[in-house]
Amino acid sequence: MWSLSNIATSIDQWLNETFNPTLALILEMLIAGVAVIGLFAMLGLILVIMERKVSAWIQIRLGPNRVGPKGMFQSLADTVKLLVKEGMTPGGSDKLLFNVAPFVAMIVAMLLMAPIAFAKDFQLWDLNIGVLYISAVSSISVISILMAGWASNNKYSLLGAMRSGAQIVSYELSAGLAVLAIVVLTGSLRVSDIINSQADGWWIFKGHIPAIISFVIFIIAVTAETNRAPFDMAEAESELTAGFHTEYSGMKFALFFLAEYVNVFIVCALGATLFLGGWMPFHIGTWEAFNHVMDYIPSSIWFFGKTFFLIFLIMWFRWTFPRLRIDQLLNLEWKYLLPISMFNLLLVTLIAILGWHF
Amino acid sequence: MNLTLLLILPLVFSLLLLVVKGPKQVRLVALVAAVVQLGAGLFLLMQFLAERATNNAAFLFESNHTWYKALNISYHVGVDGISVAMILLTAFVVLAGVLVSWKQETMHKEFFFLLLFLSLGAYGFFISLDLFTMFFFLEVAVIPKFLLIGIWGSGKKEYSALKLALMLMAGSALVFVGLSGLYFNTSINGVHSFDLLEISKQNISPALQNLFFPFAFIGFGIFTALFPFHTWVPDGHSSAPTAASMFLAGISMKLGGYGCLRVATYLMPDAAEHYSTIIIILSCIAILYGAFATMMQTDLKYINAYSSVSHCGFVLLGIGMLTKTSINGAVMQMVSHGLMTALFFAVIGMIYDRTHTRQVAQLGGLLKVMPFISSVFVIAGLCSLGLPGLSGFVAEMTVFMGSWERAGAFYHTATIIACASIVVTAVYILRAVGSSIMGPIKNNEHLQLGDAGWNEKTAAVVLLVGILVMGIVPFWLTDLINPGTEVIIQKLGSIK
Amino acid sequence: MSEVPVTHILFVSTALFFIGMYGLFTRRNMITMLMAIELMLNSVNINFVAFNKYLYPDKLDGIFFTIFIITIAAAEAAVAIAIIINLYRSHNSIDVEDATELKY
Amino acid sequence: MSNFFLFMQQELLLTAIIFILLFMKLSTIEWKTKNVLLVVNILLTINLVAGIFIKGNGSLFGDMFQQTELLRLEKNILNLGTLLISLQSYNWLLKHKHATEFYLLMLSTLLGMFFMLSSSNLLMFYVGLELASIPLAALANFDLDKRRSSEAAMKYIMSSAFASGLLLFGISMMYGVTGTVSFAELQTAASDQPLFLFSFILILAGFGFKISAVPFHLWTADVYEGSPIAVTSYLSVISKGSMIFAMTTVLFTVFGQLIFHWYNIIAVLAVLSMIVGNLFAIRQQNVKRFLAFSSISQVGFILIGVTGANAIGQSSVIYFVLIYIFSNLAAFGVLSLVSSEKGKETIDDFKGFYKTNPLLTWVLAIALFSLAGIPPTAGFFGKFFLILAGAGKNNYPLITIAALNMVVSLYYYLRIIKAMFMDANETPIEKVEMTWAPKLSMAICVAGIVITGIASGAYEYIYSLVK
Amino acid sequence: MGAASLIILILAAIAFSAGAILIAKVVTKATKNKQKSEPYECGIPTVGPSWIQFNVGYYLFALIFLIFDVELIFLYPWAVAAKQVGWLALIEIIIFFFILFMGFLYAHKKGALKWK
Repeated sequence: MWSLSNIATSIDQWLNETFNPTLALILEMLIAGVAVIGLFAMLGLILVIMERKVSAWIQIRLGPNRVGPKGMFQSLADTVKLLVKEGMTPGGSDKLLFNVAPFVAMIVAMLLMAPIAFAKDFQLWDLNIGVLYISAVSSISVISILMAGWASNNKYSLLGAMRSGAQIVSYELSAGLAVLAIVVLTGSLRVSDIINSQADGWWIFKGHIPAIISFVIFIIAVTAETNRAPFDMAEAESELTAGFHTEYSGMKFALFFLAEYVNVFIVCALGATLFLGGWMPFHIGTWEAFNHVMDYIPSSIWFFGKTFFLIFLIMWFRWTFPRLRIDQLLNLEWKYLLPISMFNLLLVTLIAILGWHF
Repeated sequence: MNLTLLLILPLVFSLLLLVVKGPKQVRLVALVAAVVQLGAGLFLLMQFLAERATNNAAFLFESNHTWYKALNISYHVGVDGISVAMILLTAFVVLAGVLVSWKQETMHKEFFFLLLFLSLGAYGFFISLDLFTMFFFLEVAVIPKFLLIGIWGSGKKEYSALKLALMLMAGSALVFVGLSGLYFNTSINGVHSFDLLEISKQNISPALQNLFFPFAFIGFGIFTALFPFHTWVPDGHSSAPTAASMFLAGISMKLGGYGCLRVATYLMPDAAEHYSTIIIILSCIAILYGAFATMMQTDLKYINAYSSVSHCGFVLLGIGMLTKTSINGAVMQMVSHGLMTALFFAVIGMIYDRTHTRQVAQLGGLLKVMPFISSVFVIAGLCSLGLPGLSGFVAEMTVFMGSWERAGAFYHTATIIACASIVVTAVYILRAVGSSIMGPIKNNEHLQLGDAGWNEKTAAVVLLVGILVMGIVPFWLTDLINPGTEVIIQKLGSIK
Repeated sequence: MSEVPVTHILFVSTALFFIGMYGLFTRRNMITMLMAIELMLNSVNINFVAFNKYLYPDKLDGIFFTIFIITIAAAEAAVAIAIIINLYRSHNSIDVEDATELKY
Repeated sequence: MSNFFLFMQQELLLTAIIFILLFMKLSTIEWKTKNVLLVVNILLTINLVAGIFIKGNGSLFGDMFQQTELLRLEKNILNLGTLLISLQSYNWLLKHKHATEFYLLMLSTLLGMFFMLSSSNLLMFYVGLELASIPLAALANFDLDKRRSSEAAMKYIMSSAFASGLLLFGISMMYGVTGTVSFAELQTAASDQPLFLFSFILILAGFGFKISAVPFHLWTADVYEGSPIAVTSYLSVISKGSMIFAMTTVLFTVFGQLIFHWYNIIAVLAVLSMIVGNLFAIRQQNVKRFLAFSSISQVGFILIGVTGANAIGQSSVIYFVLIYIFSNLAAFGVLSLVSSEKGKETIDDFKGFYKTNPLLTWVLAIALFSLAGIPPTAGFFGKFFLILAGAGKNNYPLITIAALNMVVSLYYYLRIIKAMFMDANETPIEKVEMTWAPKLSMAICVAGIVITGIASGAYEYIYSLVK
Repeated sequence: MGAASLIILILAAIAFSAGAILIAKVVTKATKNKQKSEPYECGIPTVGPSWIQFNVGYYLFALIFLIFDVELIFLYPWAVAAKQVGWLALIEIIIFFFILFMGFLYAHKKGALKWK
């Protein structure tokens, strides 16, 4: 049986045997960096093509079908296109902020990778406040959007940025409260603890109705947080052209685009970790045989499977629901989601204290 | 007799004033208050004399109630002869003041209220034996003066009022520092005390005395026009309405003299001895300066005001000389000057009410127009220059005699200088009296003016009685105050 | 990896504090001034966390303090920005030099 | 549990009032301002009375919160002051749209002050302090459409934030040195270590800002002038009073052993505050501004009492704050009436005030006399005891300066008296119509001024508690 | 790997973005003209400055967000300890939410949540 953690350990061993410790560490770091960059690029490519294919599937059409088999290399071609496009800075813009904004977006997206457990024992940094870390760092992403919108010297951009700011910060609350529900149940903020607590069942099953409510709220909130339809006010093309990145082109645009998709991946990974047990295989109570079979599936497959399921869900939303107006959007959050999630948190607490969960 | 009565009476009447309506009732209440106060004063005198015959304590009618226990502050009152004399003086002046301002038209209620309140402060000051209480009443008496001068005064009244209030407050601020020095350097079983009697039993080290004596003495000295802090006197007196001037010169300045004697000298005898040279020099300057400055004046009120500086100089001289007779003289001078200057101001007020001028140059021949006022004016003047048979002579003579008793060339010189001022006094008094009373009438409008009304006559008579009694039978007063000064002298002597 | 010594952290926090103070006194834009104040508060946060971690690892006072400072700083900023907005409406400027209705 | 309700009675009652008000605001019924004010005043009275009669002392929450008889008294004093301010601002609030909000904010700050006073832990102290000062900035901006109001609020929040920055930096250093933020442990941990002293000085500076002692006073006048008058009085009396209470607690109990270090600092602050406050007060034309500077100089006097650093000093300080509440609120009461009814605030406007409003003039005059320390008003006793407490350390230059400063302060108080009684004015302020509430409040204030001094009970009571 | 991973991630992000942009710069040919640098507003000429005042509603939402977000700070430690503390935790959080919710309702009543 192979697993990602075994590979990592063996690489580590080999490096430490071959080189002196300092050099080994540096090389390890390099490898980690390259791996993350690779993951990033891969995710971008995959998610873009996935989105296009999913949308095509939902709309019963073919989608991209020219480049490569069934158009599978379409996003690669798009990348090349973006690479050769001129990345210009509009006149009258705030040059520094304008150019820094994509970097910030990328850094945030990248930093969020740190506590995600991709597979069993395969995690960059299992810090003791993992969940808090994710909510904290993810809220920085709004800064990059505001920077971009503000620096562009374009009314569309500014409006888009403001809307997206309002939206992101609003939905962050319900997302946070939904996350907290799980934290209450587990009693720990450490990602590995949360995953381990789901060894005998995922929280979405163990936590009764409140956990399901939390899950639904979480999915809605993260959809909004990542500026995806039906909450894509920030870049509503029919209203604001392309929102905060109207003025971006070429590679800078691509970076935003990439960061956004990676964010989608990360929030889904978080959702999978919190509610669906992360890399934990699907177990059912006393069905020993079934559980055993499930254990044979590698943990990374479990993790990516759950994550991509959630991503699919979110993409599904996009092509199902019409876009909300900004007032509807804020109403939804402030008048429904927030009070509900606050109340739900109380319910979860009650359940946790009474020990009603399994 | 319960001394608190002296506080309750003015308080009750002043509160009554706030209730009654109409000028007539207000006047009546004020008059009744003043008369009752005088009655109480005289009653106190008789009681005191009776008690004195059997009781040898330094202070009689003592009553002591703890006020602020935490700080060992008590409401401690008691009187000796000096206090009784001062209380009587106050009663006389207040009665005269009420009578003189009978025709007060604007804001009569407030006027009499403040006047009574002022007397409350004065009584309280004279009877208290607790330094805190004393200080309390000292300050109580400041603000009514400010208001009286500022509201009902004339001339540059606001300026004078402000100057007066601030200088007096500065004085009391210094007094306060002195008092707190005394407070923290007395210790009875580890407890500090403000009690005059307690502190007097303590031996405060000369160094500390020398430190705090100037504060207390200058502080009280400002009240009694100690040179060079006398500048509020002319302005304040001349701007004040008649009754306020009378009170100011007659009583308020005596607060200072009394304080200098009772607090500074009595409690810090070493320092009094130590600083006596300076006090004597300053008071001689005040006497001469006051006298010469008076000669320059053309305004009757200013004449009296500056002459007050001069006369109060005698008080301080008497205190500074530190002999029994001189201190007796100082007290007598306080009483005498109180009565005499009040009378003077009353008369000036009467003249001003009629002629609307106080300039000597514009007056003349008033004797023909208003004989009563003029004759009282003459008597007051004569008293001021020390004519035998009137109070001024007795008082000043006692001071000189007392001063002469102090052996030493310096003290004799000082005494002579002080005596010399009498000549100057005679010059300005006679000049003022002469040119305003005698001679031809300079302004024909004055011919239509009337003489004093019943109230003014009564006021003058009240004060005149005091002056004459003191001038003719001074030993009554001497007997009264003698035991009081005796105590002070003993304390001084024990140090020497 | 070796730990960062506490003095280094203190150096940073103190520098931050005085930078904040300097900013508060020299800047004339109210938002900037507010940010300077936040800088000061954050330096305090750093202090607390550092002391807590290095000197008193068995206590939690410093961490608690930090949380409360963050909250209160947020409340303060909220009120301050509301006031600045109101000021902007009446003065059309957020420069303190323009807010000179009140003078000695 | 019953302890919890008993010990925290004052805080809980206040919270309850806040929530009642909030419910009134949230309910579907539109309450008339008049009724709201009536209800609030009744509630505040209940609060005051309950605070006086209910007793129960001890500590809660792992020694975070303590309640003693003295703290109860201090809180009752603040309650009383708040009630008085509430009554005084009746006329103003009747015209104002947001009366409920005014109370919500004001009572929140009061709650903050209570927690600050009751804290026995720097964390709790800080939280209380901020709860007491942040809503005040909003209050300062309560006249939303007035330019100066928002300017005042801006200045207040900036300086307040800066002050808490200093305070916090000090606290963090102190935490670094001693490893504790609890008062009891700090008391034993207090030392002469330079870093500790440095942090202590920073904390003092933070205090200095909050009580607006010179040289930390620069915000005071502007804020006082710009804020609505009810807020100004609240700032100058309640807010400052509570800070002074807290300061005495902290200095005397926690840092009591460091007296040799803080004595000189406080003395210098006192002298500077008195002198600068007085000198600036002399120049002022606006009465609010004038009272601001006069309050700075009053702080100087209070600090002299603080230098006394003994039971007498502390009780004098508390006693003075009580008196200061009466006197300043009487002055502000008249001022707020005149300002809200006639919109006049300068000293010149008050010329000839006596002709038209004799009663108000007397109230203002008595208040000013009390502020100036003239007997028989209570202010005399207050100042006397403060300075006497300071004199206990035998620092006679200090008390001489203080005594002479009283004279200077008398000068400018008399300026207003002079304007009211003596100066002629063609267009004096017309007769001010009063409703019951301001009348009541002023009556209480005047009674307080007259009685508190002569009757020694208040002081004795405070002293017995302090001891 | 611990905290060092953060540095790696940041460096990786910067390297990745900078690399991409640099490659693009090398590959592409930049031309300059005036119209190109104008703000893109669908071809319509721009009117007025772009840095305009925007709806104060955004601020109100930001304000309420701030309150709730800060509240979350307190909730995290609470959430971790909730199970151990037991009923008291529930009571505390009910009080906490009650206060918070009152403020929220107030904002609602004041119309702060209405988008104008």
